[in-house]
Amino acid sequence: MTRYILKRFKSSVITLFVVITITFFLIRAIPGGPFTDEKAIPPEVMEKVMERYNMNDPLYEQYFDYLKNLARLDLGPSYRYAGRTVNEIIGESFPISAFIGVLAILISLAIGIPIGIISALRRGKWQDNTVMLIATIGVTVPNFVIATFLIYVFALKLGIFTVGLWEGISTSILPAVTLAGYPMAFISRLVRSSMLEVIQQDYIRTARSKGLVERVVIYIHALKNTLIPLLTYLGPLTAGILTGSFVVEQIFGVPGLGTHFVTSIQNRDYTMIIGVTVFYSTFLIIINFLIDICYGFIDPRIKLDS
Amino acid sequence: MDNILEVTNLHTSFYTMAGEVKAVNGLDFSVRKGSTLGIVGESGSGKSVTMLSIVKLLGTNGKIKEGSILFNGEDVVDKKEDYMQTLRGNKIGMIFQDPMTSLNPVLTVGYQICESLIKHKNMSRRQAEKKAVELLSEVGIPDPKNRLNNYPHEFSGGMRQRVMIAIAVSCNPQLLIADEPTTALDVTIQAQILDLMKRLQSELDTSIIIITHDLGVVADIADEIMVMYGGNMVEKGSTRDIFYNPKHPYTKGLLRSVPNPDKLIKEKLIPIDGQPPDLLNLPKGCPFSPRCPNTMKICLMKNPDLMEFENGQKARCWLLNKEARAKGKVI
Amino acid sequence: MGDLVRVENLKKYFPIRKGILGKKINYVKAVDNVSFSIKSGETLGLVGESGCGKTTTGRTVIKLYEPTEGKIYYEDKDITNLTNREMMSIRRKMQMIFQDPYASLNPRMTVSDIIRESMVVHKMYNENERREKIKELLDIVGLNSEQANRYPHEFSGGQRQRVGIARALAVEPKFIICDEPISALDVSIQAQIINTLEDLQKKYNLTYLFIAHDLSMVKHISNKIAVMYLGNMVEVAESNELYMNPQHPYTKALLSAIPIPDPDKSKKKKRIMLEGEVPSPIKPPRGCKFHPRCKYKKKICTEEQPVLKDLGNNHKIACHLF
Amino acid sequence: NNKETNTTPTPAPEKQAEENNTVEESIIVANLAAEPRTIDPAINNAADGSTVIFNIFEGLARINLDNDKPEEGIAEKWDISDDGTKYTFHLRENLKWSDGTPLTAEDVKYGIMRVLDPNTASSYAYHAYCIKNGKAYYEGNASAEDVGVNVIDENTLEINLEYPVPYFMDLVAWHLLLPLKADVVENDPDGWSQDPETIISNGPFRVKEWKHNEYILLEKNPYYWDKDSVKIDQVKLVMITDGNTSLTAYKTDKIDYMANIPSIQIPNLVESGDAKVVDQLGTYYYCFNVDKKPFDDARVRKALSLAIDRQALVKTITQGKENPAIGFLPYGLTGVDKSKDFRTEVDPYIDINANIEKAKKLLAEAGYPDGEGFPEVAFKYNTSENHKAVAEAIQAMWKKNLGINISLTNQEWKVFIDTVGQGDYEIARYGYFSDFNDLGSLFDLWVTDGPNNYPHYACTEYDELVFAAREEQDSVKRAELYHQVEDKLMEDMPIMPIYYYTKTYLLKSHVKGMHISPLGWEFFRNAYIEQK
Amino acid sequence: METKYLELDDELFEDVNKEEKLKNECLQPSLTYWQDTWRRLKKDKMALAGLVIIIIVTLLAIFGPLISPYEYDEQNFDLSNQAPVLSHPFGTDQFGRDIFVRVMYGARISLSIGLVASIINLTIGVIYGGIAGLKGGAVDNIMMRIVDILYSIPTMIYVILLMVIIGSGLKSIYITLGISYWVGMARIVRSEVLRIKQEEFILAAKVLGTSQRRILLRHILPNAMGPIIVTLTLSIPSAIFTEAFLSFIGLGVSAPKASWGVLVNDSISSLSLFPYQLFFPAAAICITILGFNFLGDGLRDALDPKLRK
Ligand SMILES: Nc1ncnc2c1ncn2[C@@H]1O[C@H](COP(=O)(O)OP(=O)(O)OP(=O)(O)O)[C@@H](O)[C@H]1O
Ligand SMILES: Nc1ncnc2c1ncn2[C@@H]1O[C@H](COP(=O)(O)OP(=O)(O)OP(=O)(O)O)[C@@H](O)[C@H]1O
Ligand SMILES: [Mg+2]
Ligand SMILES: [Mg+2]
Repeated sequence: MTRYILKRFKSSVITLFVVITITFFLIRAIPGGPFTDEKAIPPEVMEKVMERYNMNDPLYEQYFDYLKNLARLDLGPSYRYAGRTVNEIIGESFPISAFIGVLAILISLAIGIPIGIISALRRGKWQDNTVMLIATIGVTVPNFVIATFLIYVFALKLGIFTVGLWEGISTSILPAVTLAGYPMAFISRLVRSSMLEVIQQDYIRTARSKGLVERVVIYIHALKNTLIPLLTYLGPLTAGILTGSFVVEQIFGVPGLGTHFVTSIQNRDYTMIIGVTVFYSTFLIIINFLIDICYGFIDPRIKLDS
Repeated sequence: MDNILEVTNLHTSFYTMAGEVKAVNGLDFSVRKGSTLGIVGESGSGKSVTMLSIVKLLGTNGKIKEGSILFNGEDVVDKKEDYMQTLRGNKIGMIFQDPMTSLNPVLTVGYQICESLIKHKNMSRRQAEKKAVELLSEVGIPDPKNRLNNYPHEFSGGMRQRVMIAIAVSCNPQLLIADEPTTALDVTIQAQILDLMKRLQSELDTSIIIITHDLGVVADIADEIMVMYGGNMVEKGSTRDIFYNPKHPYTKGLLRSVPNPDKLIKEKLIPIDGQPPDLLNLPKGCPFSPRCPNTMKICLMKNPDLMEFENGQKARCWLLNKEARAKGKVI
Repeated sequence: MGDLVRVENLKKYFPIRKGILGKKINYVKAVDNVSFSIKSGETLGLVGESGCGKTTTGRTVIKLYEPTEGKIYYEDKDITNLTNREMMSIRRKMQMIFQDPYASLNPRMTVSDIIRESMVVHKMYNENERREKIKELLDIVGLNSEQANRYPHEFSGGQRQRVGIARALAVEPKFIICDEPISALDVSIQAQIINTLEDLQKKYNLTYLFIAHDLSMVKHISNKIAVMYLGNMVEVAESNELYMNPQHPYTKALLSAIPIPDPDKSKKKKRIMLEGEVPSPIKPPRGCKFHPRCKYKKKICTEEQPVLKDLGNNHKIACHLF
Repeated sequence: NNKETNTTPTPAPEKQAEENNTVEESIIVANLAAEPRTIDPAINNAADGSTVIFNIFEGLARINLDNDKPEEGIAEKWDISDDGTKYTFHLRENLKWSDGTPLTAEDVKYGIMRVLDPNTASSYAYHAYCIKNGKAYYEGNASAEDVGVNVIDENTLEINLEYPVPYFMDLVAWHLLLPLKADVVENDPDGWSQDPETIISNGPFRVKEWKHNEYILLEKNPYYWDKDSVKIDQVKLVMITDGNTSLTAYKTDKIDYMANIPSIQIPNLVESGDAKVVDQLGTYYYCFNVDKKPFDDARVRKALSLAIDRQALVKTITQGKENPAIGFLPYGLTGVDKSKDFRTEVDPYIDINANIEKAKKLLAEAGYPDGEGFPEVAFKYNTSENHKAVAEAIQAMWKKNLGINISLTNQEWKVFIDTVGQGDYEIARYGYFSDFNDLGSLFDLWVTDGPNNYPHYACTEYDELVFAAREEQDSVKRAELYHQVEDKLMEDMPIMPIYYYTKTYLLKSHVKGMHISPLGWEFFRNAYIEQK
Repeated sequence: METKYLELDDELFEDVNKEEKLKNECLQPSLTYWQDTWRRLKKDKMALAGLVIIIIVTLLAIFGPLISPYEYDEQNFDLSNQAPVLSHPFGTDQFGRDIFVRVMYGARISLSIGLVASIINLTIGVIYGGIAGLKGGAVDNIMMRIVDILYSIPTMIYVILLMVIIGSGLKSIYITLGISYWVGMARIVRSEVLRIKQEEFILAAKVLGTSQRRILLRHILPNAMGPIIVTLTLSIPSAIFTEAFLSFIGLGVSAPKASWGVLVNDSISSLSLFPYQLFFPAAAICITILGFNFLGDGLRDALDPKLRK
């Protein structure tokens, strides 16, 4: 097991390294810097400001400095928020995004799986058609439309939820529901097709031939097998959702990490850009690794090593 | 009542995109208590569907259209699903063709054996596990106690099929239906499995329906043989009658087309021409007529009725008709 | 008459890889030291239980797998280490018929496309000639040439296997490896295919390596039969000789286990029941690989692997009992 | 003074209940819309940061909330030398930091010197160049001692200037030259302004809590010299970026104040009286790149300007109750006549409706009769719904009125600044807010080679007029000079003013005394909640 | 029992010849693959509905703006924000422009984006995934790591870079889509190829000495059509919205032209005041996507040889 982890770690580090390098040089290539703004400042002032952030050094030096700091897990100071470090910002905002994300994933699984199963079992019937129609629309409608709609109904008209101010659990429900929309639709489609496949398997017939009631057949014999293809999809999904969504966080006023993925670029907050990118990649790698371990739990045929 | 199972005029169809698949058309047969019936026939002749009809596991698109199936004298055709669940796995045990896919890959073998015991025999988990260990050792799996916690993929094909048998006989069923239980197995393993089934039958006095397309297997194990073609029985009789005195041209062709390894000099095989029928578009008249060496005009018009002979053998062929015999036709 | 195909000490080990980096953790010794030769125009039958390495042998001979060790000769030419390009001319001479008629035909190509593909790959004939040739081939294997534009799914298993045969014949091979060509077919159809194969052999002087686990069919079609067990060859002999006079305990058990379609004989027959299962080829037993299931095993059997010995009469056997 | 009754609607019942329970601390929740980059006065360069700074710090002078002019801050009076280059400030007695420690002239000096210290890298350092040797010190050519900021005694500070600066008191009241507590700042020069513990300030409020991207909670500063006029106990500045969300929060009584109203909602809200509009000292204009044909010809620039119906534009498109531009400088600055607005005391330079005939004539004179031969030029704007809408409307007007086609290109903000700054454009939108409540700030833009002179306008006459006005101490003469400056600018029209910015905001009616300055800052110093 | 047949005509018991026998064997009429696909597709009502939707939308996109009495950029401030009426069935926007003609015009852009995204998916995605899956081993490993890397680098960065290098317009949108849009497809195709290359018919092709390229293009990919089509139909909506996002950043077609995504984006803030401004373009997207999905699902089933018979 440790050897397996080590191997994976090695390839992950290489991947990360390439991501960092490309991102580092790409962001320097785009016009505008962290300190250009509406009111232009005289060149000699700009010079001093750049000096303060070592941005007058040759690019490769900055690059190696960055790598050196990174090796100490120091993502550097934010160029945008004077006096704050990228580690700090991620440390503060990620838990919030992750909380909403976990909620969203739970919602999408809790709804997506059952309706996927139902529509598979009622294949071709109205239940199936309705669910699939909604699922298809769910994949189509972008989340800012869903968000706006939810806010209008639940915050403005019914006044059930607060939006804008972050107040923990109660304010995380609407964003979580919004985030859950697409994966829910996707999961239900996936579960449906997977379930359709599984219930044709011989072992399902075997289970039925034992006189088991249908519920047991579906939930004990079929479900676990159905979830296996879902796992593959859950990796990138979890990473994406847990690290937050710009649109959703903006709309709901969530102080999460997702916002930084976009604003850091808009602000040319170089360290922050690489910081969130590295964080995301690492997170993705870890999640995928965890998913692989989960495979082992769900599917005994898969062993990480023997 | 010495028939455990009596099937009369069974019609089973599947409704598919392409149309109605008439998988079984007017089948009549019965199984005597404690005996073994072998069903042979080629792929698509409706063997499996017949068996699935008996336990009513036809899936969503399959339907018993007509006929009755008396199990222990009770007609199961109109019975509700709840009732069927008390039969399945309990009074009727089943073994399927492919041991590789018939066990759930994500559940332990022990769990899968215990399940029906818990359900039908009201055993506790512990009792069921004890019984499962007994069953496994009975079907010849070494170290059964530890094996309970293994997953199917940790077993070889032959062992899995033994597990399937253990599951099927766990509740001492009155009828054991084995759908091609050895087709996927090697000959040496096949011999072991057939041996096991014979032994269990003598111990438990179950009736067995064994489905296969291997004539060798039925010759070994069956008391009676039913030959199916195109969704219907074409011939039925005792094993010896079928092998030594076949009445139907299909049965005859089948027997002729397997090589006899005892012959030292190589003889050409005599195959049955043509292809098995398409159940979506069954030929008119006798389904075998397109491949039959002695097709007559009437064969293309009308499916013959079943003829019964003195020895209890039954067959469905126009050649057996008096008129044909009068014309000197022989099979 | 010389040997058309000769295989010497062939070994094929499959590495077992795990993890995304594909670390080799072990080997499956699928074929472990197998030698045989086939004369032109003859048929060698290869039998053995599932997983004993029959398919792997066949595929290695035709170089679908790179052999781990050993030599393969075609018409006395060593083809073991030929590159893919150099193999092209040999590939025309060696063809293969597959076990599963459903899986071995591309479902998205018509029958004529499938057959034409062979000729296109080998740049044989022009388009018109190809069309003619396809008709001819379909005729030879007993298919209606009007069916040329159909797709595999429109055919029954037997018909598909004929298409497979036609595909193999299209490049005019001399040697055909038949990997269980009839196992997936109905009993009533098996004889058709066997007859077709026999007819073709006579007509074109074809040489077959016929792989099957159905011993009676193998005996019917083969001149010589080789019995494999767990990657090893345990017995080779003329087919009648092997059938009438099996020597190796495994062969004996195998023969006795064949179900006979004759109730009387079947009841009379004495079965030699083998205990246990075929061991895993990843961790094969030391010594004679059959010894854990062998009733006659001696001490030496657990220690030393027997080699193939000639008992005379072209009957070879690998067993310490002899 | 807060005993007015009956005029406000009853507060929500639950609020009432809360109030009855405890001695409720009064709080105003205002939407700041964005997390400030920093609240370090030397580093800050954005309006959101300034708002916070203005409410927690106070300079020698502070901004008078009635007329937005500088008034006495921590200095109770000051003397100005006759030549206008020497300011002597007399600080109040017993000034305290928000942690209770005494505040002296040294602290004020420290704050000013920190701006000029090159190591601080203050991007607004150049605003303090007017201080004697300020620039030299910043560029390393003079020592700290040379800088003209001298502590005379604990309560007296003298500032010497390089040249007279008529708006120097505005600068002193601004958010840059503020006293700082040296020990906390030196202790953690970067981080001190992040932690409520170390944000020691001297203004009406102090920072109690800062949850990044959520809110900054200010509480009344008990050590503020003028604490008696501060009525509110707490101000919570929340950061709701999205206008619609903010509006929902406002409508559901979660916030009391917001200014980022989605423009489409403004007309209705203004009509219903919910939203208020204040003029801002900023102009929305289009730059012509005078280096490029055909905009090197003033007639073309003027023709384009004339062809726009600014009135219709603000009414149907921008919808923020903006005033259509009639000259470059917006309303709100004192003119020659102290009682008059600089903007209204001269005739409009621009018609608020299109003057198509004149436009066509000018265009024809420039060689493009009916737009014939006019090249297809590109118009650049930075991505925003509003800029896009204005551009689309103007594009259509030019096409219809002059027969010329322009194509629209939008760019990401920083790319936009970069490309426009490099002169890589033909027409581009821009907007600028005056830095101080002073006439000069906007006209300074167009001096030759000015950093924001994107049109590359270079006119010596204009430059001379601006320089003269800059140093003119007499406010009347100065205003007159600026009229001449504007005359010249409007004659050449390197930029085409379109409208003057406004700020529309929503404020709960029970919140009184809050001040929104024409420069965009919110002051809570005098705010209070009207009790029932 | 036998007596029953006594009255049967003697003649009926004559032998019949082979042809007659075979005639009795009901053979299905032979259809070519595509004929068969089409026949099955026609039976699938949902798929047909999808096809009809797509055709109608396409026709409207092509001819709609030509027939309409309004131009997509024709402003009339007097008619600003009009609710739907007969002359303006979808209402008007802030500028008094007819939303109906704008939606039809937007269809041109959005459909072309969908088309290009599909082409990119079909070429780059399929080929990349195909090669990775076919080659396997180290090649596969490296190719998939590259995909991971592409996936990790924030899109917006290279979008901005592209905007600077090639400027805005459809062309740069296509390029952006080309850079990363095929990643999902590549993953799907790779896993399909890994599966299909185990099939026996691939071995059969190898036995013939068929080149890798030919194996991929002729033998493997046609068999992966089902998942490819499904991925394709699912990728179209995200392409349409990606375009809106890119337009927002400044890559897209320049105003006053507007794609569906942009129309939706622009009208989201006016949802509470003029909901129709959002509704119609959003509905256009939904309906079209549903059309693609229905057709895609239908095609997948129709193309699946397992379901044939
Ligand atoms: N679920 C189903 N839907 C549609 N058709 C079905 C279904 N199950 C079976 N059939 C059809 O019914 C016919 C009889 O099938 P059955 O499985 O009984 O054949 P079999 O004799 O068991 O053949 P094999 O030897 O291949 O198992 C076949 O043509 C088959 O295609
Ligand atoms: N590509 C491969 N990679 C790893 N192991 C393989 C591979 N192909 C075959 N094996 C293993 O090699 C052994 C021999 O397999 P092979 O397919 O040759 O047996 P076989 O005799 O043809 O069996 P069957 O009768 O089941 O077809 C088996 O244990 C199999 O699991
Ligand atoms: Mg069957
Ligand atoms: Mg094999």
